[in-house]
Amino acid sequence: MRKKVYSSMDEIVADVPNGARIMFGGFGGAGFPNNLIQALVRKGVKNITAISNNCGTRDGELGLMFKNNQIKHVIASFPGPHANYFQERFAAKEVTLELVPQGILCERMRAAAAGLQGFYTTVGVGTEVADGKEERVLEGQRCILEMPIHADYAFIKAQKADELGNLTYRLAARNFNPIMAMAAKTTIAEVDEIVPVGSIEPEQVMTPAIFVHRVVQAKGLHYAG
Amino acid sequence: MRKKVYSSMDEIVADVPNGARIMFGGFGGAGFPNNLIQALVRKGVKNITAISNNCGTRDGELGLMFKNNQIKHVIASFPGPHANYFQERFAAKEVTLELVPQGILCERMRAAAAGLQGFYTTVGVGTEVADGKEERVLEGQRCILEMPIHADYAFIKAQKADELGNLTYRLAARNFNPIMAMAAKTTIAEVDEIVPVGSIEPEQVMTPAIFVHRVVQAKGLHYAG
Amino acid sequence: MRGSGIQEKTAPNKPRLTREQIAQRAALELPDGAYVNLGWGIPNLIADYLPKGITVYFHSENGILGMGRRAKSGEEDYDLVDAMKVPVTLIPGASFFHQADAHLMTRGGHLDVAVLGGFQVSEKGDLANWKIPGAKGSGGIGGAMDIAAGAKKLIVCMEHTTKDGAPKIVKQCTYPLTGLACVDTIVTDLAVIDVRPEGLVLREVAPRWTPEEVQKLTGAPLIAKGRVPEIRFD
Amino acid sequence: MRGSGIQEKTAPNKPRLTREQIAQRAALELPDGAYVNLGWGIPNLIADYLPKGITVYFHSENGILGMGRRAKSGEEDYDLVDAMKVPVTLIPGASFFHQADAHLMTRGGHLDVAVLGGFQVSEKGDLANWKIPGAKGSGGIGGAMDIAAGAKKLIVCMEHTTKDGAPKIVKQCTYPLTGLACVDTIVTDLAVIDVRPEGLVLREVAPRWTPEEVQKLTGAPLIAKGRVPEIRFD
Repeated sequence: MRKKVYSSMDEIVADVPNGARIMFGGFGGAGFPNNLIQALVRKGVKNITAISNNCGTRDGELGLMFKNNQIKHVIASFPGPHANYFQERFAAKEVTLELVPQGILCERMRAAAAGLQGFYTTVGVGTEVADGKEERVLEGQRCILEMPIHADYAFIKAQKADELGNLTYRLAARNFNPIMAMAAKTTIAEVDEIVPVGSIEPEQVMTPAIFVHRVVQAKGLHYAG
Repeated sequence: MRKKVYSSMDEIVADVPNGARIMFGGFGGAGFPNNLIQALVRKGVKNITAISNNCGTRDGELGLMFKNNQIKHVIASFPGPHANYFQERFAAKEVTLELVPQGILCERMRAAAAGLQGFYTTVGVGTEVADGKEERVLEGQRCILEMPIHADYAFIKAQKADELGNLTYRLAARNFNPIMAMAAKTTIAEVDEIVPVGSIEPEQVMTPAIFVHRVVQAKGLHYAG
Repeated sequence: MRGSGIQEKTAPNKPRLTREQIAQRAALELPDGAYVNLGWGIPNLIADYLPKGITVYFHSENGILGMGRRAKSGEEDYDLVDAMKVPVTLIPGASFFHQADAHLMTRGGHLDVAVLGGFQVSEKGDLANWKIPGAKGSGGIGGAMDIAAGAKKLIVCMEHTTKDGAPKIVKQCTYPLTGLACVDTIVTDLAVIDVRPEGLVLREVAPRWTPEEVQKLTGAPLIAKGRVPEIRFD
Repeated sequence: MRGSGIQEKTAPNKPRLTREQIAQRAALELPDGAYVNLGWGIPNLIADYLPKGITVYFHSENGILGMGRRAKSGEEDYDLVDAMKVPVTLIPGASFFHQADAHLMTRGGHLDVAVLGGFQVSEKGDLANWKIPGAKGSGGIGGAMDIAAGAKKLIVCMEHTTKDGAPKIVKQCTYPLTGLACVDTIVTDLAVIDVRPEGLVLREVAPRWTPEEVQKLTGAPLIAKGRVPEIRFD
């Protein structure tokens, strides 16, 4: 059996190189891997491409990484009015941004997860989102071609993991986490609780262990920001 | 609140017209809506397009519908060696067949469910499956364009439904059912048990009620074929 | 952005609907049992004005179906928030799912009604609601484009004119677009308008306003079929 | 289909591996902790031959990860079947999911190893395994094309020659294809062969067989790098 359980946040992110492409789960304050993000802040990796719905809330979530100028490019749907460090870097042209409609962000990650090479959608037709994209008519509708979003890592947050990496999520903290877990080459999950193999009912596993490569318990490290 | 619970199999299929496109869930003997299929047999609808992984097992599953010549076209991945009535009709050219790789069958239905107008895949490139399909190179790989599969109805089998139509499935009887539930205009679920609203934990709903239009309990009608 | 100025000068000095009244009128458009997504701004107020006896299943793009009222003080669970980060509650029969399935619902035509805010709506039903030209910062799209593309019925709630008096209902949008030909109904502080193949059909006007007065504050022709009734809230 | 006939006449009359032995040898290719899909035929026998101390998570395309042994008589649950309709059991840590996610796993490169049966494999690693030319009936693809397209490592288990003695490892497949350039390793009753950019590399031969004898029964050139060891089962 492969060892997936790590005992420290710093150890679990130790191999993340400068320039890595990383997906970060979370939405609306729920389901963010805040302890993993803080470990990346401590490690000081640079030139990260971040794929995330938004760009932090002041110091919270991805905020500190923008404050420290660790992120050079963002693929996001809604950077957010409270992402002040991102907005400063963006205004100063220290970070570039690709804005993607939220559902299309999900689908492009899922396409990477599912081994699909692209898909057509009506979403964004006639808008700035369509700029530079192939357009054609399919099923009688104007569509644009959207390409998969791949990543080296997914940093996600779950409620429980068993020692194999099967995950469950709590309430609406699920959000982007299962999709990112499937889409990245290496998925690292910060969880509230690690339980023995067999503790999660097979029918109630939300992310099967095949998608999860490392897990670490956020021992009372609950993020306050 | 919309009334989704029906009391009879015959009533729940009463409006299915000749010529309808119907998805049928089930795989390997598990999760087939056998009582709904038998209601279609009693009703005698004709010229059905059936979208299903396979084409019945002797009299079982879709078998009787082929025996009665109710199906004119099939989209399937593995009609199956025990689908003797289908094979007879197919040999007699009384039914036409589109063979689709199993995962692509799922994705084409999901594309319809998700409002996508087509996708590219490497699956089937260089094979008979690619015949007549657009081919191009994306992400450095030869791909073919696959189109959504839409349907008028999905006939599915679940374990539990609440009165709103939230569903759970048992073990591997889940298979195609959740995908078809999302993909069809009208989804009809045959279930083992109907429970009051609120009886299924929100985190454990497998098919949300938004996808389910009618449910009926298969009261001890357990299919023997 | 400033309108022609003409409208501003000729705008009658009569009361318009409040934001709450726009929400209250829009709530009447939701059928019993409908699956509904409410966007930011005025639409988010609608949940408070559902008519008695109506059950609506509110969808949130972070993966909730069956949202109830906002959480009261002391009841908040920050793993149970809506798309605006506000702690909410659930109604019986609710469910959770991931964000890709949440948007499969928006794009795939599974929502009966979606209600969005708007900066501009064109006479063809084009919507601009995510970016003000020249505004500072990155802007953000969120779920609006997926929702606009896929809802069975899309209602836009907004003020009829900008603060400067310029019409927000126009022949052609000048703001960055959210979607083409996606709006079905517009509920403003002056009118209820349906976008139809033949054009913008004026269904109702605000109390004490006339169709002619509303037309003057509208940047595209309105079609009145017979007498146009005043907006009611029940 | 009949081979050249030459191979048939010159084929040495020495024992070949049994189907069980092919499965036993292929089982050694599965690393500890691997996620593995086993296809119909010989591959399906592999689960019985896992080396001691190795845990492998078997995937089934109907939505199971962590399948255990087949169910014993009296233990069968017909909602818990593998892709061949056979009632199975689970190992601890198993999970269920729908068929689209099951094939997201196959196509998306999530399976460490997949093992399929084969009718023909070409020297470029093309696989034909779903349809015999001229066979009656509709044929059926099942999950093979998705699996072939996506597995990190694809092993094909098959007899080295047809019943008529024709090679099944060929320069170019003549049977309908399952996938192009997808096979990584071939385990037959005569050899273990890796498909490499430089060609087919003969890694092992059956006990008492020589590389030259195996080459004569193979329709494409084999590359032997140094001495080729005999197949062992431990």
